[in-house]
Amino acid sequence: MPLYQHTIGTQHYVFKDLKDVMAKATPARSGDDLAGVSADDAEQRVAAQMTLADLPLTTFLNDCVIPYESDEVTRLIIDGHDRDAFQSISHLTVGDFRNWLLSDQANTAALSKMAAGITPEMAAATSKIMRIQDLVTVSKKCSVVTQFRNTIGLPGRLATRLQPNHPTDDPTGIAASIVDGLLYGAGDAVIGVNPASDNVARVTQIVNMLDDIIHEYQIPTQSCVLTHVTSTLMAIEAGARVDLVFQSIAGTEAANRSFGINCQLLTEAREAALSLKRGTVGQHVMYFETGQGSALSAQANQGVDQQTCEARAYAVARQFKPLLVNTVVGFIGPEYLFNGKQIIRAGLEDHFCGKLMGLPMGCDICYTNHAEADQDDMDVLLTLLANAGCHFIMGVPGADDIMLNYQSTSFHDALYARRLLGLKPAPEFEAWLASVGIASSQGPFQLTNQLPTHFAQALRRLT
Amino acid sequence: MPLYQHTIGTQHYVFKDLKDVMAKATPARSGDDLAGVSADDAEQRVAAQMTLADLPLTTFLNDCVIPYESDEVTRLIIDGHDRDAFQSISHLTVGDFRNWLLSDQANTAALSKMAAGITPEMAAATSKIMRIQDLVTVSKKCSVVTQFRNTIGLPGRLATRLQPNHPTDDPTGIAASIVDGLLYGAGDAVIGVNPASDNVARVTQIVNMLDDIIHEYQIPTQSCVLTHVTSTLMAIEAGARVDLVFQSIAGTEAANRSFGINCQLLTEAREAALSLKRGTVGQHVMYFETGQGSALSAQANQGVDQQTCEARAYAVARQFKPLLVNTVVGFIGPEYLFNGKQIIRAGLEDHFCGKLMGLPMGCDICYTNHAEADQDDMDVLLTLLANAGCHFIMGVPGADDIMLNYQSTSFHDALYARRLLGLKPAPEFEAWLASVGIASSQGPFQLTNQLPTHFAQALRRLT
Amino acid sequence: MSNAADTPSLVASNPWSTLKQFTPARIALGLAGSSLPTAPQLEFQLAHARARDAVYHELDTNTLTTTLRRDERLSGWPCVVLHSAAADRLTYLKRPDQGRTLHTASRDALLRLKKNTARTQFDVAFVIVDGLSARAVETQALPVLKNSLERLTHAGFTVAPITIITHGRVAIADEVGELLGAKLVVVMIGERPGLSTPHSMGMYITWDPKRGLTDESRNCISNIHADGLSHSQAEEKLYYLISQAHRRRLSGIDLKDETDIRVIDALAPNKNFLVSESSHDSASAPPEH
Amino acid sequence: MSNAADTPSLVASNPWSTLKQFTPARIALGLAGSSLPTAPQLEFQLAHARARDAVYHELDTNTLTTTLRRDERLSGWPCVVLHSAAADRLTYLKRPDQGRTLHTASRDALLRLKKNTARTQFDVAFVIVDGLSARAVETQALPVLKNSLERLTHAGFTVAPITIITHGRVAIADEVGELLGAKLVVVMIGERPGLSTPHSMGMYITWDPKRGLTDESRNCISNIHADGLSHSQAEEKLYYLISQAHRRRLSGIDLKDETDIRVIDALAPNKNFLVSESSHDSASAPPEH
Ligand code: B12
Ligand code: B12
Repeated sequence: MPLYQHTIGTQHYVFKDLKDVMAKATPARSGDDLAGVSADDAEQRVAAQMTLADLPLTTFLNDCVIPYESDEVTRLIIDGHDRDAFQSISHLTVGDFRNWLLSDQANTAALSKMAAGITPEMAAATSKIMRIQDLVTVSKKCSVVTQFRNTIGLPGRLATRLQPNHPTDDPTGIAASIVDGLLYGAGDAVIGVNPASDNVARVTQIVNMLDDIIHEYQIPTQSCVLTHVTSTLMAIEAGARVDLVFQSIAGTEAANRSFGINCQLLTEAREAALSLKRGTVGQHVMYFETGQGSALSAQANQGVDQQTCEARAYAVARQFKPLLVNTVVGFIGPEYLFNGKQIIRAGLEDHFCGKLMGLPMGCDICYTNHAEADQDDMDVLLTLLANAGCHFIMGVPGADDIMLNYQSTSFHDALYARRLLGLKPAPEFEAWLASVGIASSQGPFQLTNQLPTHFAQALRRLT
Repeated sequence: MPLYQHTIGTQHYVFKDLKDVMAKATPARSGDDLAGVSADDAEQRVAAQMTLADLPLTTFLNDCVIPYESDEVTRLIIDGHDRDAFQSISHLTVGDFRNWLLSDQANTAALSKMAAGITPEMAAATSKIMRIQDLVTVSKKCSVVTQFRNTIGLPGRLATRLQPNHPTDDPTGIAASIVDGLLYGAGDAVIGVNPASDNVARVTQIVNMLDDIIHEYQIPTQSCVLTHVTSTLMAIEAGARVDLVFQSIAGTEAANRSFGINCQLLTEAREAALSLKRGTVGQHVMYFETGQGSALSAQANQGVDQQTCEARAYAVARQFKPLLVNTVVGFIGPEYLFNGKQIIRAGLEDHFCGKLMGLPMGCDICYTNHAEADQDDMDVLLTLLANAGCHFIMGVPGADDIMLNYQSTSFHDALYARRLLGLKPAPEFEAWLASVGIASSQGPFQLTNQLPTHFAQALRRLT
Repeated sequence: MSNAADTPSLVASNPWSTLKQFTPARIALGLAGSSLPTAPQLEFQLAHARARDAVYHELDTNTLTTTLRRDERLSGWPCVVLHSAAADRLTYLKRPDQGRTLHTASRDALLRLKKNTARTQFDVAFVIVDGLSARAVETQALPVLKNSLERLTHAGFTVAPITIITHGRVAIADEVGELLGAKLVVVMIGERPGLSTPHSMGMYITWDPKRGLTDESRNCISNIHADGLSHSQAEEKLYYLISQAHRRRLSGIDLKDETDIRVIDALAPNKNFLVSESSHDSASAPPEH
Repeated sequence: MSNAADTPSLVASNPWSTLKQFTPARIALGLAGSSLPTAPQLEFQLAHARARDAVYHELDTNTLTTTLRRDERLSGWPCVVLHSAAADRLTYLKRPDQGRTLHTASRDALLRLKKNTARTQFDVAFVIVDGLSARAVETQALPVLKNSLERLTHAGFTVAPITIITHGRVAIADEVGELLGAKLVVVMIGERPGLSTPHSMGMYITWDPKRGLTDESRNCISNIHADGLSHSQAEEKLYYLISQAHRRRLSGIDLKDETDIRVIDALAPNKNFLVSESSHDSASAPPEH
């Protein structure tokens, strides 16, 4: 095993192993403190970063943070590594990889070509020695385009997941939030409901209701009910009109086990969804959610820092060609990301690592009420991610998810970001918004705040 | 005196006076805690914000946070208030003023027309009920253009102050940093040296050296030596070739007294500078620096929260038609702005208030080593301010000011911001950079990293 | 809540505000330009201030046990107050590992209680835990518990003494259930407080509880509160899961809530105004399975 | 400092790096795209980690007083260690008001000292204060003090006992000066530590010190450290300001450092390579005044 060490002046720093140097190099966050893997002090952190910077990228192909034998995610990473894509950067150290990424050589085409050659650990290591401006600069150059009923990830676009949750899954309540979202121009990434219940019949009912709405209003978008993948499989068997299969995933086999999943199950689920052939412009049928801390939360981090675990989850995601990958960054709580600062940095790291690995990254820019964070922090992360070319964000009525009990981005927030940077929705969805009169058909993206005829009719049904 | 109160449910909140409700409405920061004026808890803070939101803007013309009789800044604010400019918004409450600012009615033209009608307290009050995204959205719509030897504040531009400080004011040391800055494309806002010494002869020497450089290389920019205004006056008398007069200013008469200045002195200084007629495209001859906390630091805040004090400093600045106003936001230390979060919010508030009042706002995005902040926080504030249309930032070699002992933005940081958003230097300076071959003359702003002939000659002089 | 009314000429209201009656979600908030108008913005801030308080509220175990003991239907049940290893609220937030473990003194207390109990095994144990919203369990736990105890004992299930735990996480019940010798444990726990839903309770059901289990082994019934799942709905689902778990001798991923949707919809009828009549039918009638 | 060398093909070095010899500033760092290359980026981070440590370093008053007492030229001077009202370093950072005030015990100690001193008035008092960099005064204070004492006493100035204060701000010397009955007070204080300059000392001179004064009444000599103002330059300026202040009976805004620039330039000659010979002259020769 290689020796991980660095000397600064008279001080000699030695790190136990690869995961130790990775963990100690990570910018401070509560989850790594909780796990007991973080640096002792600021100087040791820099020493670890210097050690990382000097490591050849090939290190990560020869040494694993979790053994190959005991973890299917490690096997997936190693066995799935694309040596051809890696070729052009195989001679670089982590520090020089950062230089290369920032250089003009690393343009969009070069980055796309190389994505499959990047393992999660390479991405994570590089992100650890990058500042926020580096993460933004490089992420912005990455391009990943995915399709189902519309096209997500084109430059100059920012999509939104419409998230119309309701504490009792009441169909009318859900529909009310959907109307709100659509009329605010949200919903191009997906109309995605988290069901409060895991009752399969209820799940099926919501799935079909979403499909009815999409068909009735001819909305070029896709639906998803974010239940456990096993419930979605049951629903598909029962004939539910499922567009996207959702699942939370994590970066270690053990953490995925605690989620009740493994790669085999995800393969089955993807095949089931593909067999329905419901995509019109593409067949990216998976929607994954991730977030730093989930592995540790299941006591399944195995000494690996939470950001590296997170990047490993992207290796799982990549395997299944998702339409959307969503890092739900401040979702779990302060034990993993203590405050706004940690949430902001983590969101940008996740987005960077995912993009670099070729994933269609969105971010649930969010916080809970037990974290030290507020709307200002969300505005910061939103603005930065919009600048960095994030594919999609959440659209939750008034930013307040009344079922999951946390604050995410609102429809208004998406309008802010779109207006600030002249970003537009997915092209098919943009055309629909204009055609039904929700958004103006010319000039920069702008709402009309009118009630389209079809929706006005629906409202009349209520009285 | 009006009563400042608000009822939330069964809870009745009463605030002593206008400055009390202003202070309690301010988002949390250490300086207000130190002054003992901040809200007791989060709910009281919101109650104060709700109280503020309901206040008519005219309140601030009838009630003063510091008495008219005892403070020349208050007198300047009240006596200098432009009722015509105020007319169109005179019927609004603070809450509705925020709505108006965010609305499409408040376009650039409308905002410019109204600027002289906004008092610092109106601006401060409004900022207190705004989120970061609001501050960015409105600031971006404001336009203020100023000129001396070039044009600062045009849309799509971001200027930099080249800050080549040296611990012993060594001319060669200063010149070395100037070369670095110019070749990195910095220096359009001003080439501004903080002298370590306040020796008038030394100050004069540096002033003249900067002028020599500007002439020798035909750089369309202005110079400044940031010594005390009285020293600059002495230097002018002694024949120094002064472009801009610098002074730190604060928002209360007492704080300005502790700085050894008053409005009379600033008037004299401006006249002295104007009499030199050194501007070519304009005669904005003043450069002011401000920053939250300076009034309290001089025990001269008089119960007023630090952000309101800061906005009042802009009323002083406005009187003297400055070329540049620079809020040095994280400069003093953690006793006023504790951490990155507080620095970020304060920077955006300052920028917003200044812009709203019609000032050419730049920001020294910075922190000290005793504050809880780091480069990530600076990247955040830099990115947000660049999005918000900030006029200029600092350019310090490697972000490390070796004389003032703090971290500001580097030349690289400015390149990042310019590249991220396609921003360019001031047009005259941009043309110069292209003509001497520092930046490419076509396409987006980009350095050539070549040594222009003239500079190569200078370097040869050294060997 | 705020007196601060936004002036209509500056703020565009949304023509679909009639929909507000169907959901507690913050819909149809209107627009100031593209932004949130001042009044809803400040209301949001107020809710946030309050939700943060809710997190720090300490469980009033006295009132809870007194109520429990005084209640005519509950007074028979032995109950004991325990604490997790997390000393205070702040530690609790930062150290979920401590929240998953009993304080040693509490573990001893529980072992003593067990010793003095006639039975060595129980079919079900109820564990009431403050979680992230003590107020949630203060208001939601006992009503559900009462009905549930009644139905369970009526159906012949044996129920362990009730434990009340401060500064606990879901998984702490694994240890409790193991020590009590319970075949199945039900945690009633305060979910993290939301802006509009500060007092929501969740229930987690774990078959064969023992230390070290993770969440794939549990089932969850969430969002029990005034605007959410009613006490009777919650109790209904709970009974279903408990009896199914006992029948199939498992819980978690392999156990699904398959209560008939018609039962649910009788309580919350499907009024899907968005879809016109024809398609409406196909949407509301769940496919057979 | 870092072994991490950036590969030249990826990083553009700046053709003006020869200028590095003239300034400790971080110039000619090179470019990775438009960004800072990895090696200087990590060196910056290291410097930041260290500068943060410097802030929290506590003044070693023992060594300071021992050195003072042992020094042959200083040993005659009475000296006393005092503390501000700020109990610890963190409080000190947050409460500059406490840093400006003597702890009551220290005030009493000072009064006792004063009582036991023959004189009721002094021309000059020296106050050594940790400020934001204790290491700065540990390394810079005594050399300057020594020369200064010598010159001052030689010129007939009376000098008060030396005070050493922990957790102090500049203005704390106003109180000390007042209590000691000093006509003028000189504070030697640690300036906030910079990335490249962690041990820089400043001196502040105040005529007629008394509580409540603000900075317009003082003069400042800054950046005394290895790469900055030398001890002899600092002492030179200090003597100038002290004698001028005594002559004009004031300090602050109305008192300027007007030491002849030729004195300064003898020490740091003006090599302005940027300006060609002709204009060079006009730049280096200061206008008469
Ligand atoms: C936080 C959270 C998570 C976190 C948990 C990590 C953590 N450290 O907290 C993460 C993001 C990992 C997560 C994952 C999932 N969750 Co979840 N989660 C929540 C949430 C928002 C809050 C829970 C809470 O406050 N607990 C109280 C605190 C005090 O207890 P705790 O011990 O700290 O938290 C533990 C439990 O919350 C548990 N947990 C979290 N989710 C779930 C889901 C199930 C089915 C189970 C058994 C346990 C469980 O994990 C925590 C650590 O052990 C609830 C919604 C709500 N309003 O409560 C949904 C919720 C409980 N989750 C839900 C679901 C569906 C899931 C997933 C199955 C989604 C998926 N398809 O993969 C996964 C996998 C869960 C598993 N089997 O491991 C549903 C459950 C629906 C149901 N009635 O069964 C809920 C109600 C939300 C929803 N409607 O989507 N979740
Ligand atoms: C912080 C700082 C400030 C802050 C002070 C507020 C605060 N609470 O700290 C602010 C931004 C307000 C400020 C203002 C000015 N400053 Co200043 N400041 C500094 C700085 C960067 C650090 C000082 C420090 O670490 N002090 C040590 C701590 C432990 O002591 P403290 O009690 O907390 O700080 C007090 C002193 O620093 C004092 N102070 C700060 N600046 C000045 C300047 C003078 C002339 C005096 C007498 C006192 C003084 O104010 C603080 C509160 O009382 C120094 C540079 C350096 N490397 O030291 C420049 C420095 C001391 N300032 C300088 C100058 C010129 C000014 C101004 C005169 C600029 C102007 N044209 O208006 C003003 C006005 C000062 C005044 N008379 O009130 C020069 C002094 C040059 C000289 N040899 O005389 C320095 C060396 C920097 C420079 N070269 O530009 N400053």
